[in-house]
Amino acid sequence: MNSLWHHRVSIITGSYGSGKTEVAINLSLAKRSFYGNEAIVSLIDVDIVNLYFRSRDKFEELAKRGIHVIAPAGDLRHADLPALPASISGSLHDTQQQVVLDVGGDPAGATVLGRYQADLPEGSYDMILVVNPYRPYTDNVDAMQRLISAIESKSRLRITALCNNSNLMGFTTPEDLLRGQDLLGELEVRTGLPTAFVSCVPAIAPAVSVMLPNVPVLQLGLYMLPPWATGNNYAGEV
Amino acid sequence: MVKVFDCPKSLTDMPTHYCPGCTHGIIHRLIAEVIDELGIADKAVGVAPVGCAVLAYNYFVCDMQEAAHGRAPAVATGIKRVVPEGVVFTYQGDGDLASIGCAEIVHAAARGELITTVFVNNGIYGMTGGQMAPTTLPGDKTSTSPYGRDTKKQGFPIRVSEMLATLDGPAYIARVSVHNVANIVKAKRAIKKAFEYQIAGKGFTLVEVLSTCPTNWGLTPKESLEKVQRDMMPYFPLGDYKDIEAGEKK
Amino acid sequence: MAKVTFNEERCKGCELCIHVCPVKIVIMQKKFNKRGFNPAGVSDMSKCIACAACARICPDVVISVDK
Amino acid sequence: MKQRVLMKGNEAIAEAAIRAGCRFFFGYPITPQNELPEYMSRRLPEVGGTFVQAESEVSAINMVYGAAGAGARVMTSSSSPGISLKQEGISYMAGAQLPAVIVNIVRGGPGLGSIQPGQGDYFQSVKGGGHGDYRLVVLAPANLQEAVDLVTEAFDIADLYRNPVLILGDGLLGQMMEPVEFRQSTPRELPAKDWATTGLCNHNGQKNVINSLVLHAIDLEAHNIHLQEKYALIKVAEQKAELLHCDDAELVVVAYGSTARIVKTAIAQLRDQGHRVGLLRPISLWPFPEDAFAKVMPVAKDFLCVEMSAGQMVEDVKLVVNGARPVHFYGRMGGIVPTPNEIATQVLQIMGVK
Repeated sequence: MNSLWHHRVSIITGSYGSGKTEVAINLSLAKRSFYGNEAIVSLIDVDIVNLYFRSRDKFEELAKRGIHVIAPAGDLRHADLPALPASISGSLHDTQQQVVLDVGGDPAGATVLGRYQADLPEGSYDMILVVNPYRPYTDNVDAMQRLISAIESKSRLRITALCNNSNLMGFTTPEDLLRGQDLLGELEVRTGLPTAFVSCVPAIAPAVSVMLPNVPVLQLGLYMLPPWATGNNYAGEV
Repeated sequence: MVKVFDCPKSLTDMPTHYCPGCTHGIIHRLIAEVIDELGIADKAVGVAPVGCAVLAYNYFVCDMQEAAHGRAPAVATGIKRVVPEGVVFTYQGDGDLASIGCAEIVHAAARGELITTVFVNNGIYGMTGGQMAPTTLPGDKTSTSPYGRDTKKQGFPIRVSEMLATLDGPAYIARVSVHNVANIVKAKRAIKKAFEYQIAGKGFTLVEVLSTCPTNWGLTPKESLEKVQRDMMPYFPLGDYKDIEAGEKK
Repeated sequence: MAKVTFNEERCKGCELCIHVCPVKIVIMQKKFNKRGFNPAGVSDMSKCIACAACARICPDVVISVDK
Repeated sequence: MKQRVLMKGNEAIAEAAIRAGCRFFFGYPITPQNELPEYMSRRLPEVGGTFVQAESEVSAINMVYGAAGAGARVMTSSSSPGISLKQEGISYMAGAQLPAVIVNIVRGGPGLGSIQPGQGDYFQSVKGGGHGDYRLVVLAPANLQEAVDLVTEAFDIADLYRNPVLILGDGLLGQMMEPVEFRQSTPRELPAKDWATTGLCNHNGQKNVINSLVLHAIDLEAHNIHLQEKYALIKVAEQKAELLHCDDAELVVVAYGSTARIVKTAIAQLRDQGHRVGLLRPISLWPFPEDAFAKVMPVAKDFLCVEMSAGQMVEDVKLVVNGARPVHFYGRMGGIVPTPNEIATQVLQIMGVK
């Protein structure tokens, strides 16, 4: 096994804007690279909350890299309709497939998982809560705990681990992840949930590894960039 | 000597623009009397409609806003949310409330918005020249139903009070008339109750007042009052349709 | 001693007051007010019972009543 | 730690409004601006404010009318088709001189169009989408920090001139995320709202009426002249634009909002190659930043207007340039966002570079 996941099915959830989609895409690529070229890795976009910057937008690019993106097809790909593809259940049951579910943000986005509860018996999946304490409504441990309860209640699934995705996009420093880990440490104590990994761009990954030696690092290649961005470490302008 | 009856203080001195015999003037006066009796002139905010009563903002001695056609309940919602201690009322005709503003009144009522609507129903568009209203009676001739309202082609009148009374938001809904003195007294009681319910925070309140349009009906003022009793009241029965303190009618 | 006072300049001559007066003392005057209406008035004030019916039906707050 | 928060455009605009003292929001859901009312519905009760989901955009803007008339700082937001529905109320507010902030997160049109970003609502925004002679102050941010700052300022501008202010964003701006910092705007001296309808007891018994009906032609003309005089003041005082590399620019690209950011990337590439290209980015679309054009005219030989539309702002550019220089246009529509390379290619063609 791998330290980033324990099960075939990884569900990526969290508050919206926490960076779930980047984490889901990069986790899919990590699975692909871990299991090799023969492995079928499906990235299921069940984000019916968000509109732009969804993993389905990178359909072709990810297909070239061996990731099978499951999302509404044709015109529906560009719609704000909650039209779920029929193949989702199949992928969840196909023991040959590695699956990553990119879930919409907040309890609202997690609600759709409740519909697949029968396909996801407890112990058959990792459900990772992506946390960015630089977002409103997840900037303290109480709020994070409330989010966990709300997502679990709506999705009717259990969160199994945490992902520290502390970031201010291109302005992120390793210290930001360290500060985030302090909060997650408190959350670990309160909930008993482990931090599965921290995620950050490659530029700061070595420094993060030094500061947080006990937590695996998922390096994020950035896919959800705005059209004016160039390069992997886009900072924006402020 | 003691005053038995005098002009209410909440009406301005300005003579109204309404045609001779039009009962808008009576309804204005009843509202002003209620405002006087409840002592709320300094915290009342009225919303005038588009229709014959478009200039109503000239006639009340209280703050007023003039709304776009049909939107008075939305405007009143905005006002009431900002000034919750205020007493907010809309004054709307049947075209304004039951046609173009149907959504606004239904949803203000459904939200239980703490406002009072005085709905003046005379079954015709007075302002624009006597066109068919959503409350025009079957068979009545108007400038857009020249052959008489044919329910097969032009549908049926809307009974607003009955419709809104099915909602949970309203606290008080009544239909009254001003076609004679006894009913004028009752109409005032209903309007007063509506304002009192608003002030007590009970919910949305609406008083539908059957009214006249001698000019566009082509009747004398006296004949117009008779038409209200003879033709309108059978189709639009008077009474309390909802009173959360007294249970519901029918 | 009952008394009705007509603010004749406000009157639009709609005649509604005439029809509701129980003692039939309200009449239309022959003269015109400044706005060109025949204002209503009272023929025999001694018969007035100060019921205020005329005032209540008047759409133009023309009438005040004392007793 | 930094004072910055990572926010989505729609959320950042909402939070900025709350920090500017907005306590009332009336809206109706439409993609791609839903996070704005959603955020407001969650956040306003925390600060003692009021959120109402109206039954329609028509109703929402009229609730704004009522609330603004009662003296509150109030906001509504929508996206293109919804803004069309609000035009009736916007015209009434301009006529009754009511201050409020309206946000349009523009999507592709016409009609139902798509949910992808667009800039096809420029005409509607700056030329008056509703009836009558009126102007909105229209501010078009290009990044989230600017969106936050402009929303803060928009409430002051609205109150100062008693006029609605429109924040013109697009789907990209609403949906993208960036770190932002909430800061105060430069304080302005604002007049008291002694005209508000809050009940006579709140303003010394003087009756206040909020109204846009003026029946007498002489009076209505006088009212319109007053409005036009107000707009003339705004035109002098409230122009905003960004000039980038314009000191020596032979070709000046004119673009606003998200498009301007893509242009910046293109200009960075072109500058690296030694081409004298600059950007004039109107921030206030009305008043149109004519003063900024006066600054670049001495050096500029050509103008290129880039928009996510068939060419709307380009008409204002042509009016300002008034035939003195050629004005070129490049636009994409239907939710297609131009790439930096496309824009660079256009620039090189105009400059005659093979």
